[in-house]
Amino acid sequence: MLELQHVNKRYGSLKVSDDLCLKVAEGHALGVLGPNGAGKSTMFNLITGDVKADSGCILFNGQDITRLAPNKRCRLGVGRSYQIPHPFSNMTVFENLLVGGIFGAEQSEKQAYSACYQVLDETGLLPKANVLAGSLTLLERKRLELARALATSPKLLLLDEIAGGLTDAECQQLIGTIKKIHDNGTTIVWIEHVVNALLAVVDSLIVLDFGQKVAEGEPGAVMNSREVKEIYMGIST
Amino acid sequence: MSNHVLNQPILYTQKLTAFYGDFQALFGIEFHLNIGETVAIIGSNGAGKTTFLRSITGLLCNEPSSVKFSGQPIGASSPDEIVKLGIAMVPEGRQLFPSLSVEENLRMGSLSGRSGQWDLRNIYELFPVLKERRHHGSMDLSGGQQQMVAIGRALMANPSILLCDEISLGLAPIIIKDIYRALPAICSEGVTVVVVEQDIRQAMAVSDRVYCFQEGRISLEGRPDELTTEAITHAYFGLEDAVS
Amino acid sequence: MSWIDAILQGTLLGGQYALYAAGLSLIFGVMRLVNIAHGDLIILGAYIALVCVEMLGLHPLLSMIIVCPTMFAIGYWMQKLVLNKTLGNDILPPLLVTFGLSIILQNVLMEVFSADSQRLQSGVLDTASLQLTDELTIGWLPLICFVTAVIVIASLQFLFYRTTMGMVFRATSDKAEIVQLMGVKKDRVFALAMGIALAVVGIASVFMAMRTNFDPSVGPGRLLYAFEAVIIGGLGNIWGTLLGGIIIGVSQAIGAQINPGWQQLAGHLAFLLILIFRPNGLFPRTKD
Amino acid sequence: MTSKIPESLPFSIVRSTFASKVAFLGFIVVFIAAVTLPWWGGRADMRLVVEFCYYLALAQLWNLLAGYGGLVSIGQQAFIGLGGYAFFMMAAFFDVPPLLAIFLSGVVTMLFAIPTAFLVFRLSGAYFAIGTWVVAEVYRLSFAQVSTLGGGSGMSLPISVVKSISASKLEREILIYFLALLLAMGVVTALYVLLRSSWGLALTAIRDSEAAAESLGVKKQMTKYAVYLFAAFGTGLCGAIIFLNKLRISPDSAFSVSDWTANIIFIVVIGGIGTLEGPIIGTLVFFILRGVLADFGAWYMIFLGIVAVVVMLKAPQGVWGLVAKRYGIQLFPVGRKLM
Amino acid sequence: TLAYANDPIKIGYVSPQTGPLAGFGEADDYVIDSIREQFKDGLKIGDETYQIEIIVKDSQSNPNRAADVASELILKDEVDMILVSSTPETTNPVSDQCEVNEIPCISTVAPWQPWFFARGGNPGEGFEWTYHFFWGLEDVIANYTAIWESVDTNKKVGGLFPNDGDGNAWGDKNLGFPPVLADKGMTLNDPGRYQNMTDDFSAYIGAFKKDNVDIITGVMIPPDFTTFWTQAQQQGLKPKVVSIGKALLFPASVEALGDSGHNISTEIWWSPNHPFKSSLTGISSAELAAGYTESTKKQWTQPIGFVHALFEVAADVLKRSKDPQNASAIIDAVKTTNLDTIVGNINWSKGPMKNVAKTPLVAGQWRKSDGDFKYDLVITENGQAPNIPVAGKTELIE
Ligand SMILES: Nc1ncnc2c1ncn2[C@@H]1O[C@H](COP(=O)(O)OP(=O)(O)OP(=O)(O)O)[C@@H](O)[C@H]1O
Ligand SMILES: Nc1ncnc2c1ncn2[C@@H]1O[C@H](COP(=O)(O)OP(=O)(O)OP(=O)(O)O)[C@@H](O)[C@H]1O
Ligand SMILES: [Mg+2]
Ligand SMILES: [Mg+2]
Repeated sequence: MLELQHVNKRYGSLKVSDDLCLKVAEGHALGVLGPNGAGKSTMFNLITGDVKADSGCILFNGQDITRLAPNKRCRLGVGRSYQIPHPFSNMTVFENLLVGGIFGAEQSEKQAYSACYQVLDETGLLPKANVLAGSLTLLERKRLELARALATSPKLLLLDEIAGGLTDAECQQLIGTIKKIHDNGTTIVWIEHVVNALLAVVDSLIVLDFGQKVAEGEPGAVMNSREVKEIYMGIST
Repeated sequence: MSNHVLNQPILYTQKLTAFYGDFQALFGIEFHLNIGETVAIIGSNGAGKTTFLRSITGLLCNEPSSVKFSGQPIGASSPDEIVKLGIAMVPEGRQLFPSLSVEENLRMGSLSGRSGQWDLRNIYELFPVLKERRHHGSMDLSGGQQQMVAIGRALMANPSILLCDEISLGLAPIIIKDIYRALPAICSEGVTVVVVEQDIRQAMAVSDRVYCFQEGRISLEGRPDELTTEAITHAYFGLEDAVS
Repeated sequence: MSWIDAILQGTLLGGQYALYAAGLSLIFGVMRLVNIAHGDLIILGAYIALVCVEMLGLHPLLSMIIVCPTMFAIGYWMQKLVLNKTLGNDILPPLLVTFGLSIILQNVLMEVFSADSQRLQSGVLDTASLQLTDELTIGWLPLICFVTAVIVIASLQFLFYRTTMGMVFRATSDKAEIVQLMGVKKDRVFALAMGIALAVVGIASVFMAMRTNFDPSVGPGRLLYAFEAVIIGGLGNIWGTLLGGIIIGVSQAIGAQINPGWQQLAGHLAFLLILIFRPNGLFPRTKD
Repeated sequence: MTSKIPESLPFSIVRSTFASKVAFLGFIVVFIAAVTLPWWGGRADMRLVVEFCYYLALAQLWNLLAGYGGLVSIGQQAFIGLGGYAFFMMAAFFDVPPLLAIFLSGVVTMLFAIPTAFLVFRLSGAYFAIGTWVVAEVYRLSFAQVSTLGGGSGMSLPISVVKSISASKLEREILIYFLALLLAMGVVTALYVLLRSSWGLALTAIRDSEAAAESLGVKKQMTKYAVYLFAAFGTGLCGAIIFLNKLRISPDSAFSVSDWTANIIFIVVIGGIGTLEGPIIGTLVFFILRGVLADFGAWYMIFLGIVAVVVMLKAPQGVWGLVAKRYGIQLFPVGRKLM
Repeated sequence: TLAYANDPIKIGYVSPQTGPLAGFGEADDYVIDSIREQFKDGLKIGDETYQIEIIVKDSQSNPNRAADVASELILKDEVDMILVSSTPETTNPVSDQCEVNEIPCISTVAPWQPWFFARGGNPGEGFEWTYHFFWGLEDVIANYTAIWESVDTNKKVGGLFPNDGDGNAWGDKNLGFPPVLADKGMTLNDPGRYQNMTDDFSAYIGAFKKDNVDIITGVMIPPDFTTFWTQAQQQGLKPKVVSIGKALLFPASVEALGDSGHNISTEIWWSPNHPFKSSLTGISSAELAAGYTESTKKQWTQPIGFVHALFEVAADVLKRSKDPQNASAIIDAVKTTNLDTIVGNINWSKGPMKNVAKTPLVAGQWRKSDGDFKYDLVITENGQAPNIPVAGKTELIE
């Protein structure tokens, strides 16, 4: 479904994507690990078109989307959440979702109303529906990121660190939500430092470091690989 | 860790809060720092660690008495005044000046006008590689070298308190070791150090005391040897166990 | 020959435009502020010079001794009291506040000096000329102005790249928040930069007032020339600004050669052409 | 005002507020008063309302660009001038009936705005602002070169054209009055409808975060073009009506920053940028100040400028922003409340 | 004291008192004060005495502003008639407003062609509410060419015509200088129309130098001529004759040239030596000029006579009108005007064009003077109006 072929991106002298190759099959759930600044978010930006690749090729459902504008990619079915939330602060939460519903999923306003209502319900944001997004707390903002991405009815959902800072119960709930999305057939790529949340959902893992893919495979194997132990030492005590 | 820790707070905060617009990032932080000790602050992304350091250095405005340095209220002072009092910061993401050379970046640090043992020569002794590359643009350096410049720049202010925000961020483990190897040298010059670190192990290894932040509040405080892994992971993530 | 003459005169005129632009370029370089009142400040400088010349009987060139420090002070305090409060992530406040200042200034000058057009007379210098060949003659005044522009730009370049103040300016331009952690008062740096920029504007003002007529309403025209010179040369590139000024001056001269009505138009069109083909100017700063 | 989604769904969407209902009544009263004014007011009153109307329309359109689209233009005079000239040309040289000519002026202006947008959209922020100004200058200088339009000295609307609107002075004035009224009401209504539609949603989203809006499928570039062209159309219409009223056009007057754009910007800034209510309040304040300070010449602009600067520094949300924040009212609710 | 039976008659007056054309309005205050003095006891019209109120507005040399103030006079001040003076940039917009708003308007100090044709005037129809008196292009062309033919030159003329009402008329291929010069065997080098307030005349100077022109002419606003003339000297242009309209009308602009103003020539529409006197006050041209110099310590300027004449006409028209507060009645009186004023006879039934009455024009040179003022304007050419005496012969610029 998604394929990255030799994608490169550099900022000045800093290589943030170094000959990155990746394949994600339809219906798959992929986890992405890597230390801070490894280029994980950048990979997402390349896939969604927020950042243009210096070279290489990005395919989505067989179509070359490397040079496509972000809004077109969204309408093809690429949905994403931002690591640093970008809420539309002067709109209510509900309206934030409507943007995705109307423009991303290309629904009529009426259709979008009910679709977004459902997403609000699923993500537990219903009580906040009429609150201005600018006044949400961080956790709510992250949830809004997820909800907004869902509102575009994505075929491929890119999630960037949405579990950080959740309590245990909340995290379990989040895992449940994502599992459900996955079960409905949505392909998922998830960047997450909270490894156990990730492990509960994904089918396979990749590890990035310095813009390169340093490990890839079945979650257990990757977690126990030497590369991960060496590079990704974050919280393994 | 260091031998010259005196149990006498040089800096403390009281009911410290911080806002970004309507968004509250810190909720009544009570924190203290003793002369000569090394304190680590840990916590997940967005917990408010950086915000806390920014509040101390004056980049975020507060109540005057919410931060006290040597008994003097500095919560509402401006960053340049606070540097002149002797609190310097290595900011998150290094934040070097791209259009300045390495040496110019270091010289920027000395503009606060505090005298002391740190000068260009000492910095170059501490990080010899910088001397070789002093006329290069700061963006030509590797991440680790850039981090050295950032630390050197802060030291050039001859601070009595050095705040380091995620100095290992985005660096290879080898380089992280290099950087942390420099810390004791710095402490032995009588500088009080605060490190913000996501790498808990690293943080525990270098510090006398640890604070853990969670969602804008201090969720745990103590000496590294007193803290259990369980307590930390709980405080860190709000989870029972991070990795099985 | 007339084309060579046009290019020569246009180049000299470009020196004047570069003088207008140098201050704008400096302000942009240090604080990323686009000062819409820049043109009106040039005119303000010209009126200050006029007052000096009339009240003290100074030679216009000498009036710079008073004009430049006065403009420095105006710039310093304008930045400190007003413009510093507008700087931030939102582009609207600085844009609208400087636009407001521009209109205020125009109308204050109008109230004080009326809409009459004025000019500084500089005696023999007005008409003194230098015969290059039989057909090429250039005025001393435009020549002095051009040389001054080169000197001013070279000095700004020196200030920017060879002095501690310049180092602080560059650092502030890179990361205004972080310089505060170096013990530098950001607001003062900005005020200083604006002060210096307006001192340079003072020089431009005096030359303008000696070479052409001015009245309170002609400021925006100067702003546009200055702005175009800065963009053509590449934002924040000081020598590029000189080149930008010359390009505008020469385009105008060539336009006028074709049809005098196209003089100003040609300058603007040159700018728009460059915008189409090199949106970042001819020599963009290779940063960011 | 309440649209119900199929009964089975557990929610409804509310799009009005109590204040908006009261305001709606208020507007009807104002509307009736305005429509009947020719029968109870004098010529000077009518002329004042005409001016009020086109300033209101201009302010709303600039606000659409700057406040909603993030496109701060200092080149609105380009469209005023283009509209005015297009009108004069069509009416004087091609014998287009004046009313049709006014409408076509808007269309012509919009056509000119396409290449203009192509150029100025290469710049952003403050550079966009000055870029639009440069383009307006280019138009001014270009029109000054066209000798059939009187070159730099401009041209008068031939008396025959004026007479063709109506032979009687009074009828003519009443007609212009209703045109201006229609323009202002039309612009306000159109913007209200537009902002309430999904289009307004897209616009606000782009303003709040361009990146996020695009990644949610909003066509950023197209939306910006659409806003720009719409504003050009409306501003061109205003230009045609303004110069029909002034009877004479010249490049300097038609493409003047200080006569047009400065006032427009001050109106919006003082009233409150980024709201539909702001420009209305701003235009009221503008006319009140002008009435009070009419005899002080340039001091009037100085005072207006100072007020605008102070508002920008102390209350960037403008007068309406303060009111709305304090009392939490919205006269033109564009949002959707989920009940 | 007098009792007034009626509302006062309101007369609006518009002229450029500030801006690049401020020279034209410089004497307005003096003239209008003296007129107010004249009217202070009211004006007796028929059996009634009316108070006369004169409302003065400044067009700031800006046509947009001129239209605005005219409409303000009409709608807010509700004036009964409007007088307007000085250059098409002010006279035309004001006249247009009056025409449409059906208010009587009398204008002057703009050659009649740019007033009539630039307003879209149709020779067969003319205008209903607006009337003009001044000389025309044919007069200035005749005067200038006579000057140029009276001295020894290579007959090459350089033209400096701006892109404004006057410039476009003077340079017009059919109505302006070109056909006449061709007739007289002179060549005209006309590089094109420049924008007013231009910073740089190098293109003109280059073209004139290349063509080696001896004569330079044009109709420039004062600041532009100063810029041109200094740049011409910087760049080594040395003409023998310079005849410039508009810019050189005023002593101040000639003085601004320093010593290089000697023998520069210009048109003269009124001077203290004109053998006319006021129908309103009875004073002669010389007395009017002397009065101005005495009260302001300034040298006389040409608009003094014409502004005075405007009010002469207004008083005459009001007196003859059946109802001085009825627009139609005023216009009926205007049509039948035949008045000897301080600038000559004004009669709209004899004009070259409907709504236009002509006054005589002569030409002369500015000469350095030992008198009270630095330069004197000396009449050297009177072919068009032999009744106005010359005071010297035309000389070359050395
Ligand atoms: N616009 C930019 N300009 C310059 N450098 C950038 C830019 N965006 C990102 N970078 C740099 O690219 C590198 C990779 O960034 P990225 O955001 O992809 O990291 P990440 O893997 O998502 O890290 P984290 O876990 O902290 O989110 C970092 O060093 C960052 O500083
Ligand atoms: N400029 C800002 N405007 C609005 N919110 C901000 C801003 N900076 C930080 N925040 C928010 O404040 C909270 C605390 O952020 P802070 O940067 O202090 O976290 P941190 O603990 O340093 O995280 P990290 O490990 O990612 O550096 C976060 O929710 C963040 O989103
Ligand atoms: Mg990331
Ligand atoms: Mg941080």
